[in-house]
Amino acid sequence: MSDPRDEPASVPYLRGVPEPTSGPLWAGFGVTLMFAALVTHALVAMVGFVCAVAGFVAWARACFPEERLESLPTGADQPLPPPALQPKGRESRVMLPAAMHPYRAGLRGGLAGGVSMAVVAVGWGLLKHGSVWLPINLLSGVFVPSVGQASLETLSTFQPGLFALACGIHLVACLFVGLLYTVTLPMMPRRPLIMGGVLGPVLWTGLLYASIGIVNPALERFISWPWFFGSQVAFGLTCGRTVSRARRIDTMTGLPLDERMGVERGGVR
Amino acid sequence: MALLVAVLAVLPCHAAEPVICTTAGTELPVVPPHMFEPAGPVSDEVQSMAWLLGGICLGIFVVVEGLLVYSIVKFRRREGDRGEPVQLFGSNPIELAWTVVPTLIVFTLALVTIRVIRDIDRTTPPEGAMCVTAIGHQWWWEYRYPHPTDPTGEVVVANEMHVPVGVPIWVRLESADVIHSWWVPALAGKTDLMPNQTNRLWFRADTPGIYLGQCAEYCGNQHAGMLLRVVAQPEAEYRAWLAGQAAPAVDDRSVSAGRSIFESLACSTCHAVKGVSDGAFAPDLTHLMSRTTIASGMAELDRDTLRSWIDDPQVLKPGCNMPSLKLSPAELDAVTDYLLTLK
Amino acid sequence: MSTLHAPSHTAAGTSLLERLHGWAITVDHKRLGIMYVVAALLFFVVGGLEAAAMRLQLIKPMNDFLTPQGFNQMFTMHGTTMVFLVGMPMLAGFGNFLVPLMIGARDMAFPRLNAFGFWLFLLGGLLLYFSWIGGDGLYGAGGAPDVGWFAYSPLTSKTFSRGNSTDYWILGIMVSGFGSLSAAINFVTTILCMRCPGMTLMRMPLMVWMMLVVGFLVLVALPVLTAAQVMLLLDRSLGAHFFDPQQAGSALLWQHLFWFFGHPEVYILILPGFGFVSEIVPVFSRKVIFGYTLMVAATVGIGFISLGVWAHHMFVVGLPPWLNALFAASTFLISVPTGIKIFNWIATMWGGRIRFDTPMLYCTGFLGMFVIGGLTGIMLAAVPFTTQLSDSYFVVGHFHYVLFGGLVFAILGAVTYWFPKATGRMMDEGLGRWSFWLILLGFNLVFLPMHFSGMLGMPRRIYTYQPDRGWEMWNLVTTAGVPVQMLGVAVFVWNMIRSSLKGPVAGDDPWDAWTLEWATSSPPPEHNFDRIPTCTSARPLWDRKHPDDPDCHYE
Amino acid sequence: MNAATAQPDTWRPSRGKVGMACLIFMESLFFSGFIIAYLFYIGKSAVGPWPRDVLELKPVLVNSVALLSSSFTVVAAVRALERGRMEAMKFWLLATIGLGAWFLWGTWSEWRGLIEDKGLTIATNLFGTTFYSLVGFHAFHVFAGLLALGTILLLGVLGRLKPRRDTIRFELISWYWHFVDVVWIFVFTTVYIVGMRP
Ligand code: HEA
Ligand code: HEA
Ligand code: HEC
Ligand code: CUA
Ligand SMILES: [Cu+2]
Repeated sequence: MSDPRDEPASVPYLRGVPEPTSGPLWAGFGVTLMFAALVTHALVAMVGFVCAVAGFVAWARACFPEERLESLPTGADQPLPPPALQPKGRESRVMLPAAMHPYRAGLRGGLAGGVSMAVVAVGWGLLKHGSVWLPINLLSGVFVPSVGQASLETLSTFQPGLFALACGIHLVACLFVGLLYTVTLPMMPRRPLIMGGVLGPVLWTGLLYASIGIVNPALERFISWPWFFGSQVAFGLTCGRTVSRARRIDTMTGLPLDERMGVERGGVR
Repeated sequence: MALLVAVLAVLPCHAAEPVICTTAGTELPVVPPHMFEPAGPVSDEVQSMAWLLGGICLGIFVVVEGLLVYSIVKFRRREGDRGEPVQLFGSNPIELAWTVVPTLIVFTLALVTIRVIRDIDRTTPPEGAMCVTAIGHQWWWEYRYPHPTDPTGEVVVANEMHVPVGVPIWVRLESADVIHSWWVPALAGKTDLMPNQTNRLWFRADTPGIYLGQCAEYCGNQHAGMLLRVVAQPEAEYRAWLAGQAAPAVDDRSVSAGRSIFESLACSTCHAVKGVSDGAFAPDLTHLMSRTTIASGMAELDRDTLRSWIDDPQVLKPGCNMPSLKLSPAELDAVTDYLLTLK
Repeated sequence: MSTLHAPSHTAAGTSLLERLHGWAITVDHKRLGIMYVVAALLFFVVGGLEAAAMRLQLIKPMNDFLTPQGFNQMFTMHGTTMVFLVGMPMLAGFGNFLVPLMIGARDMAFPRLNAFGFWLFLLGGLLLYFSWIGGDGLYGAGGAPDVGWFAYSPLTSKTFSRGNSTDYWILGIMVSGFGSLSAAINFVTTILCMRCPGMTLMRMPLMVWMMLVVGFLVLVALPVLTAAQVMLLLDRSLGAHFFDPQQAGSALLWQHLFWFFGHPEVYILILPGFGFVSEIVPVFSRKVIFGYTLMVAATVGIGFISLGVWAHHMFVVGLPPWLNALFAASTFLISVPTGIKIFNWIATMWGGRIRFDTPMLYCTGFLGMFVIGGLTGIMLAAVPFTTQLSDSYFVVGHFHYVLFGGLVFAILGAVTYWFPKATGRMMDEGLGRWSFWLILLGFNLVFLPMHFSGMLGMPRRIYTYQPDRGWEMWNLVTTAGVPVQMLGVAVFVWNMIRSSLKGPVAGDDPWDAWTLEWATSSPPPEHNFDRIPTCTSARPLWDRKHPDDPDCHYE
Repeated sequence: MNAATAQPDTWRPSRGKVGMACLIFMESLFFSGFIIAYLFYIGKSAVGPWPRDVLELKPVLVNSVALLSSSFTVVAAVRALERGRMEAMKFWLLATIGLGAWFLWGTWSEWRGLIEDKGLTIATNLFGTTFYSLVGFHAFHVFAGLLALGTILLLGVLGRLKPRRDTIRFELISWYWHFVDVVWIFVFTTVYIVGMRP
C-alpha cells in the first residue's frame, strides 16, 4: 500500500502553512478573460493570456521546486497526544437494544406467512370460482394493465408469465413484511401475535379497501373482502408465530414504548 | 398539507362554474385547464392515480411531521435539566424498520406507476381512433386533419382544434422550430413536441365543451401566449365544421380592395388563404372567422382586435413573429374587412 | 519538501488597501471559505431581487411590469444564479471553512488551487452578469440570457437566440464550473489525505462525509455539463450541428447530457445541507447522531442512485414507456435513503434535551419543509401524474421546498451556527428568531400556493396569464409572501453585519459541541491548531470533555 | 472495542496521487460526453460524406502505435529518474515527446487531408461535428501532456531535477500521459472501428 516515495506517514503542513500568493488570482482572471474574449474582442484574449501566464508562473514558483511555507509557533509540528481515556466502566449508553439476531427468522416467517396466505387465497379461488389460478393472475394485475380487462375464463387458466410475476411480487412483499415483523413485534406492548396477526391485517385490509381501485383494479372486480382479510390474518399469524418462536422477545414487554422501540434509551441493561 | 387536502377537495367546485359560449351555433361549456374535471379516460385514470399518490404522501406527511412535532414538544430542554441525556448510538432493528417500510411503499408505488404508464401511454393507436397532426410553431398551433373527401389531402387549420365527442383522438405531435408541449389537462397529460421527432398522444373527450390549455414547454418570448383550445362537439357538428374548413376561401367581390392589399403586401408570403396565397410560416387564414379567438387564444376575435392586431401585433403579443406592416388607416380597414369575410 | 519562511502577516496590514490585498492573495482555506459564503450571499440577494421582480409581474393577470423578454431573462438569471452562484459556492464555502478544521488539518490539500477555484467562480459569475451590459455583443443595450436555467436546445441555437446572451450563459457557467471542479478535487483529496491522526473514515463528522460524496458527484456530473456546453459553443460559434435539428441533430441529446449533470446537481446542492443538519441537530439535542453508520451508507447510496435517475426530468419528451418506467422506479428508490436520514435525525432529537437556539430552529424548519418537498418529488416521479404536473408551477413549488425549505434553511442555520467560529462573535438570538419566523412564514406563503396554481394548470415560465383561469388568488398570495420573506432575509443580513461588529464575544466553544473545529480558538489562527489534535472517536471533543465515559468504547 | 482504538492511525494516501486520480477521473467523464455524442450520431448525418468514404485506417494505425508506445518510453523515463540516471531519463523523455509529437503531426495531416481534399469540416454534417470535436479534444490533451513533459525535459536539461524529490511528480505526469493514451484507445475504437462499420 504505502509507497516509500510518498510524503511521510503523517499530516501534511505539520511544519508550516502555505504562503499567500497572487498567482491564483491572476491565473483565474486571465483564464476568465480568455473565455470572455469569445464574446468580446481578441484583444481581451491577449490581455487574458498575459495575466494567465503571469499567474501560473507565480503559482508554480510558490510550489516548485519546493512548496513555500510560513513557519509556525514552536512545537506545532508535533501532534497533540490523545487524552487519557478511562477504560470502559459504566454502560449507560448502548447501541443495539431490542432483539438479537432475528433477521433470519423474519425472512423465514415471511416465507411461511406467504405460503399460508397463498393457501387461503388459492382456496378462495377454488371454492368460489373453481380455479387455483385466478388469485394468482389477479395479483399480477398490480403490474399488468391487461389483467384488468381480461375475462374470468382467461383469468382462470394458467398463464406462465403472470404466474412468474405474481410469485415475484408475492415473494418480495412477504420477505419485506417478514423482516418488518421481526423488528416491530418485539416493540408491541403485549401479545405480539394479536398485534401482528390481527391488528396488522386489519390496518392493511382497510388501506387496501380504500385504494384497491387504483392499486389493483383487476382484483377489485372479483375481490371478496372476508376472504382477503382471512388470507392476511393467515399471513400475520403464521409469520408472527414463526418470528416470535425464534427468540424470547417478550423480555421487553412491560417496558415503556420508548424503550421498547429503542429510541429513548438503551433497552438491555 | 392538511390545507392541501382541504384545497384539493374544493378545487373541483372552485372552478366548475361553466362559462357558456357559442361556437357555430351551439352552446358549449368552457372547461378550465386543470385535471380535476377529467373529461375522458386518459385524464380520468391520471386523476385517480393522483388521489392514490396524494393519499400515500399525506399519510407519510402526517406520520413524519407528527413525530417531529412530538419530539419538539416533548424533548425540549426544560428548566432544571442537568447534564447530558442518555447517549444512544443507534438501533439496528429500528433503522431496519424505517428502511423496510419505505422500501415496501416504494415497491408498491413502482408497480402501480408502471402499470398505469403502460395503460395510458399507448404506442399504438386506440381502436377506432381518428388521427390529427399537431405542429407547434413559435407561438401558435397548426393542426392537420385528413381531408373528408380527398383521401390524400389534408385540411390545415390554425390554433383551434375541433374534435368529435366520444371518439379517441390519436395526435401526432411535431414541431416546426423549438420544443413545445401540448397540454389540455382535462383531456390528457402533456407531451412535448420535439423538432425532428414525432411524438404521440391520445385522448377522448366524453362531453362536449371547449377545453382550455396552453403550451407547457418554454419556447421563447411568447411561450405564455401560446394558448390551446380544443372544441369537442357532437359528431355531426364536427363533420360540418371539417367540411367547412376543407372548402376554399369565401370570395367576396365587395372586399377585393382589401384582398389585393393582402396579396400585394408581405401578408401573403407568410399566410395561406386557400386560392389566394400559400405562405406556410404563419397561421392559415382561409377560415379565420370560423375561430373565436385570435393570436392563439390571446384575445376574442372581433373587428376591433383584428384591426389593431394587423396594425401592430406587437401590442397584443409582444415579441411574436408577425411584424407590424405599418398600414395606413384606410388600408387597415380594407384588409380587416377582407379578413372579416373569411368565414 | 518545503521551505519555511517567517509569517508574512498579510492579514495584519493596517490600511484598508493592505487588508484587501491580504484577502486577494490569500490561500488560507478559512478566508477563502468566508469569501465564498459572502459572495454567495450577495448573489442570493441579487437572485432574490430577480425573483421579486418576477413575482411583481405575476401579481395579477395580464400585468405589464416586465416585458416578456425581461421576464424570461429574470427567471433564467434567477435560476442560474441560485443554482450556480448561490448553492454551489455556498457549499464550497462551508466545505472550505469547515473540512480542514473538522478533520484536524492545517489547510486544504491544494491551497493555491483552492484560491484559483474561488476566483474562477467569482469571475465566472461576474462574466454571466456582464451580459446585462454586453449581451448583444457590446453594441446594443445588452441583454441577459433568456433560455431558462437548463437552456434547452434548439432554443439556444443561433437561429432562435441571436446576439451573445446565450454565449455569456455558457461561458459564465463554464468558468465558474471549472472553479467547482477545482474545489471538488480539493475536497476529495483533502478528506482522503489530510485527516489528523486517529481520524479514520468512520470517525469523520457526517458533514465531511457529505462533502466527500459531493466531491465525487461533482467530478462525475460537472464535466458532462462542460462537455455539453462546449458542444453548444461549437454549434454557436463554429457552425457545428450537435443540437441542430436542421441537420438531423437531436434536441434530446442536450437534455440527456444536461440532466445527467442536472439531477446529481440537485443532490450536490442538498447533501451539504444534510451535512449541516447532521452536525447541528445532535449538538442542540445533546445526543450523539442516531445511526452514524447507516447515515454514511445512506449518503453513499444517495450518491449512487442519483446518477441513475436523470430522465425523470424528461418524462414528457416522448421516451419509450419502458424507459420512463425504469426511471420512475429508480427515482422512487431514492426516497428510501433520504427517508432514513430524516428518521435518523428525528431519532436523534428523540429523547434529547433540545435547545432551540436559532441554528436549531432553522434545522427543525429544514426537517419540516424538506419532507414536503421530498413528498411532492415522489408525486412527480409517478410518470402518469407527471404528465399533468411536469413544467407546471407544481414543479416550481416542489423544487423551492427542497431548495429553499431544504438548502437555504440549512444554510441559514449553518451560518448562525458557525458564525461565532468564523468571526469570534455570536449572532443575536432575538433577531435570529425574528428572521426565522418571518422567513418560515414568507416561505410558505410564497411556495405553498404554487402547488395549487400548478395543479390548476398554470405552466411555469409564463410571463403573464389570462384572467379567467382561476389562478389569480394563488398568484396574489404567492406574491404577497415575498415582502415577508424579504424582510426575514433583510433581518438576517442585518444581524450578520451588526453581530460581526458588536456581537458578544463567543469564546472557543459557545455551543458545547463535539467536533474538532470547536477545539481551537474563535476565529481560528492561520494555522488552525497550535498542535494538530489526535482523534479518538467520532466525537473527539466529547471524549475530551468526558474522559470518564468516552465514545470510543461504543463505536 | 477498547482503549486500543484510541491509538492513532497515521497512514494517508499521497495528496499528489489522489489529486491526479481525481483529475483523470473528471477528464474521462468529459470525454465520455463526446464519445456518447459520437456514438449517438453514428450514421445519422443528413448529408455525406460518411466515415467510410473519407477516413483512412492505415495512417491512423501507425500513429496509434506511436502514441501507445510512448506510454512505455515514459515509464522508462520515470524509472531512470528514480534511479538517478539522468542521461537515460532525458533520452526516454525525448523519445516520449517525439512519439507524442509524431502523433499530433499525424492528426494534423489527417485533418488537412480531410478538410482540403475531402471537404469535411466541423460544419459539414453531424459526422464532421462529432469527429472533429472528439478527435480535436483528444489532440488538445496530447498537446497539454506534451507541454508538461516538455517542462520536465527542460528542468532536466537545466539540471534542476532531484530524483528523490521529483520522481513522484514526474510519475504523476506520466499517469496523465497514460490516461491520454487510454482515452485514445476508446476514441480509436469509437471513431475508426465502431463508426466505420457499414
Ligand atoms: C435540492 C434539490 C432537490 C432535491 C433534494 C430533490 C429531490 C427529489 N426530486 Fe426534485 N427537483 C429539483 C430539486 C430537487 N429535487 C429541481 C431544481 C427540479 C426542477 C428542475 C427544473 O426543471 O428546473 C426538480 C424536479 C424534479 C422532477 C421533475 C419534474 C418535472 O419537471 O417534470 C422530479 C420527478 O421525478 C423530481 C423528483 C424528486 C424526488 C423523487 C426527490 C427525492 O430525492 C425526494 C426524497 C425525499 C422524500 C421522499 C422525503 C423524505 C422521505 C421519507 C419521509 C420516507 C418515506 C417516503 C416514501 C416511502 C415516499 N424532482
Ligand atoms: C436555491 C435556489 C432558489 C432559491 C433560494 C429561490 C428563491 C426564490 N424563488 Fe426561485 N427558482 C430557482 C431556484 C431558487 N429560487 C430555480 C432553479 C428556478 C427555475 C428557473 C428556470 O425556470 O429556469 C426558479 C424559478 C422561480 C420561479 C418560476 C419562474 C417561472 O417559471 O416563471 C419563481 C416564481 O415565482 C421563483 C420565485 C422565487 C422566490 C420568490 C424566491 C424567494 O425565496 C427569494 C427570497 C430572497 C430574497 C427576496 C432576497 C432579497 C433580500 C433582500 C432584498 C433583503 C435586503 C438586503 C439587504 C438590505 C442587504 N423562482
Ligand atoms: C413575417 C411573417 C408575417 C407577415 C408578413 C404577416 N403575418 Fe400575420 N401572423 C404571422 C405569425 C407568425 C402569426 C402568429 C402569431 C402568434 O399567434 O404568435 C400571425 C398571425 C396573424 C393573424 C392571427 C391568426 C390567428 O388565427 O390567430 C392574423 C389575422 C394575421 N396574422 C394577419 C396578417 C395580415 C393581415 C398581414 C398583412 C398585413 C400579416 N398577417 C402579415 C406572421 C406574419
Ligand atoms: Cu410553445 Cu411554450
Ligand atoms: Cu431530478
